[in-house]
Amino acid sequence: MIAAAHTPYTVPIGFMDALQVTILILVAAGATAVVLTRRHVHQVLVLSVYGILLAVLFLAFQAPDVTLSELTVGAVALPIILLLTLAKVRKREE
Amino acid sequence: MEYFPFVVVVWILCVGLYGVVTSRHLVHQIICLIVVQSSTYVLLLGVGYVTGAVAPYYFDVPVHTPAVDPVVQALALTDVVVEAAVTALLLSFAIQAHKRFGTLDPQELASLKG
Amino acid sequence: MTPAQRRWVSAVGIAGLAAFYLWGLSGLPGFGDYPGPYGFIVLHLAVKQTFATGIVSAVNFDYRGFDTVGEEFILFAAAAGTGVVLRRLRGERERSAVDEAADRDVPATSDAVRMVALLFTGPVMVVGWWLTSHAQANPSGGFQGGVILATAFILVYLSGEFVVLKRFSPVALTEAVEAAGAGGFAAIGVAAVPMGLAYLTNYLPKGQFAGAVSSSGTIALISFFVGLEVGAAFILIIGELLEQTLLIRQGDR
Amino acid sequence: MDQLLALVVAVPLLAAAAITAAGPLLGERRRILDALAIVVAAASTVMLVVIMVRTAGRDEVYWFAGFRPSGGVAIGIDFEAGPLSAGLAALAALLVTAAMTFSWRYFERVATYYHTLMLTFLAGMTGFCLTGDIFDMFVWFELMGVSAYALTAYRPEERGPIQGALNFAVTNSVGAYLSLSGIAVIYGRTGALNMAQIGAYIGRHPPDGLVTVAFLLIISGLLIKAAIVPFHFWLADAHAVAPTPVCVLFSGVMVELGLYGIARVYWSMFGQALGHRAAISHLFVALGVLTAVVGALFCFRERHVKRLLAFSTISHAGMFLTGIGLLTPLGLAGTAVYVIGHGLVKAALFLCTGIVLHRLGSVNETWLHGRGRQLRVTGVVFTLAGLGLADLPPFATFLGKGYLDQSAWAHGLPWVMPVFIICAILVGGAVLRVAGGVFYGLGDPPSEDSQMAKMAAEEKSETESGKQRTPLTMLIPAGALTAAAIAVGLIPQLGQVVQAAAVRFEDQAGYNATVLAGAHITHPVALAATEPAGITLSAVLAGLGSAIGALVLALAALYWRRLPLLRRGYEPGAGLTGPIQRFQSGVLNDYITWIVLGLACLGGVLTAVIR
Repeated sequence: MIAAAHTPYTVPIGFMDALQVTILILVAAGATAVVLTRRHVHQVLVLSVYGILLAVLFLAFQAPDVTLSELTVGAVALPIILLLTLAKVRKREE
Repeated sequence: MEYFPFVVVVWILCVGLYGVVTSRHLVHQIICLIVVQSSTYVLLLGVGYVTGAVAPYYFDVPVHTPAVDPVVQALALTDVVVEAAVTALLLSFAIQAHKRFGTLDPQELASLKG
Repeated sequence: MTPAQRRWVSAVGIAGLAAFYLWGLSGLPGFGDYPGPYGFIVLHLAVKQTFATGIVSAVNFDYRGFDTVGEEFILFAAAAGTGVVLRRLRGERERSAVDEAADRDVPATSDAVRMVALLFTGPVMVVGWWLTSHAQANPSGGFQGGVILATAFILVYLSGEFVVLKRFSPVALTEAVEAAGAGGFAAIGVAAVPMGLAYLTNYLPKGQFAGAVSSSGTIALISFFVGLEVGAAFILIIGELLEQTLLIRQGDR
Repeated sequence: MDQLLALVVAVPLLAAAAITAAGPLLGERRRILDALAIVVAAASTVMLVVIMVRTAGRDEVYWFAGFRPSGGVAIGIDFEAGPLSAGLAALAALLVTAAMTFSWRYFERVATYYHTLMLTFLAGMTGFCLTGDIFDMFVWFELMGVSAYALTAYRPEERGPIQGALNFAVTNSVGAYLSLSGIAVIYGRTGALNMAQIGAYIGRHPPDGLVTVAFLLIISGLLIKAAIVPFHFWLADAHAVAPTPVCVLFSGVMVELGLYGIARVYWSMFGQALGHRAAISHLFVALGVLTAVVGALFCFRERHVKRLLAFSTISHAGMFLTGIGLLTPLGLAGTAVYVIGHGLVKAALFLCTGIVLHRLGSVNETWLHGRGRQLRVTGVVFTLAGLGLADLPPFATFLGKGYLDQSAWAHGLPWVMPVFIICAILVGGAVLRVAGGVFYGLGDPPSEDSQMAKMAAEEKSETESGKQRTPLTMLIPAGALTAAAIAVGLIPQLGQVVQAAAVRFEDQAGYNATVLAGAHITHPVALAATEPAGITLSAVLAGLGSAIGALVLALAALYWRRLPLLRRGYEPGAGLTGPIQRFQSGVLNDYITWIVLGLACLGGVLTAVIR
């Protein structure tokens, strides 16, 4: 079942491998960057970029559905609620 | 390549945990928790991947084309929703904590509480 | 513990946990060698059984639909929880919108941004709607569609019309929509019970053509309700936060 | 096809949605919705009791959407109900009913959120108990968690609830994500999510690293929920600040659900694969005894009544884990009976504390000393429940504890019994000390501990008005639960029946056949032999001894400063203050550190065991 992957729809395996490894490295670096960024608004932006990286990774993992969710949630909705929280919190810190 | 994605999974988990443990700001801590959870997406999709297979949609490819596992993708979707829900709730806690305590440092929160 | 102690203790713990975890992961079949059987069986059966060509949606809304019921209610409970925690408390007052606009940290939104945001609102809602209604065919579904519908709400905020928006989508109404979404999903499931079928059985006619909008029976219907629930839940959550940020001030205590 | 199993989860969920939607429409007549919520919880209780009784002969399996398994492979989600799982869910539903009745006159009204969240919490607990699918278990675990976090922070105008809810939510979320990682790991090996199917697959081979790691990761979230040392720190913070009726659920059943989850995961997935090694049993027993002792010591030292009860829950969770960890039918049966008895008694204690808080506006034992005299009925119920907590016959607690000790004795762990008697004396003594001091004004008020007083002062009355009398809706649930704890202990032949259920729970092959092949297992075979489950003299004596010991200890603590023989100025348990503040620091980062370190240590031990 798996071996019969010779349809015109599959991507050359070597290319896929290289792509996936590259994105995986970027994702690992992204996660590290998110954790190490201590300035709050910057961190949210880094998180947003991390969300996009994850979305690309999921695309490379042949999961367009999860890609779409990760884009909407991880790269848009979560950063928005985080920014709103930070806005609220910062106002009172002045 | 065989196990590289799983090494990345462990790395993300550990980095996230390290962030949660060392964080001095609740919002930062919550973001690190998001990172911890993101390791589970990569793991889920990683274990369900089939080399050379297509995405599990038969809209424009013939049925029975080898595809990657759709189940882990469904689980990852559920996981994303859980993440959004938990994060929203935690952030609302953080806002209230800031109102009550005037700070978001977990260490100060604990000492101010009494 | 002092931060330094904590750093060392946790470093030891994390290193140990990492080694242990890696030991376990080394027992997996290598990346790309998913062994099955669950996913392969579903791939094999789904199109025949559900007339859905988006197999992930078939899993989410049919084979493992019960998980999704729980998932929707997690979001539902989280929205209710946000409502509990961020409700207006004694000693807090709402600033009038005029007041608020005067001393906002950010400069007032420019007209261009407003126009662009308002212009985008329509298309975004269409995209959200399309995703919500095509779960059975493509990589899409109620969840993604719902979140996108909720972002349309944020665009309206960007256009500076939050106060107007609040008048048009009062919390009670949004909550009712949310409840209708989550409850509707559970109710679709229950509707199978009087027919003598198991909870959440896909009992609607599945159509003639796999992947068509009207195909796949309850999958499309459930996706619609999930879209309602997710969209409303996100609007509630974001609305609560917006209200906190923009309108509520601490009174004198 | 019988639909009851689906309805027990669907009905509370639908009711939660309906209440949210209808709340604003009804305006001032929202009492109707309160009543609806109570009726739904009561109906769930009845349905679950029916399921429990009906499954006494054989387990029932329900396949959602009708996707039955074929050839030993499941493609849908199933519910698997046996007497133990349905019984625990019934306890949860009963406590939800009691808590909602109690809060009829209790809260400042905030829309309909409270009832909505209680009902989703109930649905989460029920689903968690009944599910036969490991990912589904995670989903209900999260629903339970999210509802519980929100309920903890129900009074966001105060500091304690917010901080407690944060610690609760973050520690438990970390645990949940680790559990999910474990689920993904085991899925990567077996390609299955049905617990029976996974168990059948991994049971064929000797355990390797993957199975060990998946086991520890999956139970890590459950260990945190079950407040096992060193994963227990969040519990006291959260229990002390959650609204009292919610504490009833947290202590009475949520912690126990974590333990149930461990038992379920072990007996339907990993047991056979891990080979039921004695070392694993010993590991669980050691963790359990450690937790029991630590909880009991901290409990006795505490002056904040809700925190005191919270630590007593930790102590009991340790005893339950020991019972499960014995891996014998009688150990599990004893734990099941003990969980029921403890849940009822602990719920009654929390409800009485709620009444005290309502009438007197404090939970500080020192301040309350002698001020509760006019609360006569409450005092009697509290004292009775306290005696029940100290395993006085005929409370169900004494029966459960007796079986547990008996099974430990028979399996070469005779020291478990005396240790647990000491724990029961410490815990019961602490609770009775509160009872004697607060309601009867005996002895001297315990010395003020500035730290604890500060914490207790944070805990102000949760109620708005009508503090002159105790409404019957508050008193009756507390009294009824105490009476129920006695009644359960008086059921004849309880031991044999529950042990039969435990045998079926521990029969992994039978579970597999029931779920995957729809077999009807009439004669389940557990790994360990059954033992006679009567009421033995030693159990009665142990129970009496614990209760009398607890009474004596309570009196000694109250009259400590009047005892001529002892050095004045020495406060019992004062030496514990340092460690408590050191470990129970309230700093989230510390808690996560302990969790990570604890898991790494457990991982090391398991590695050594498996290799």
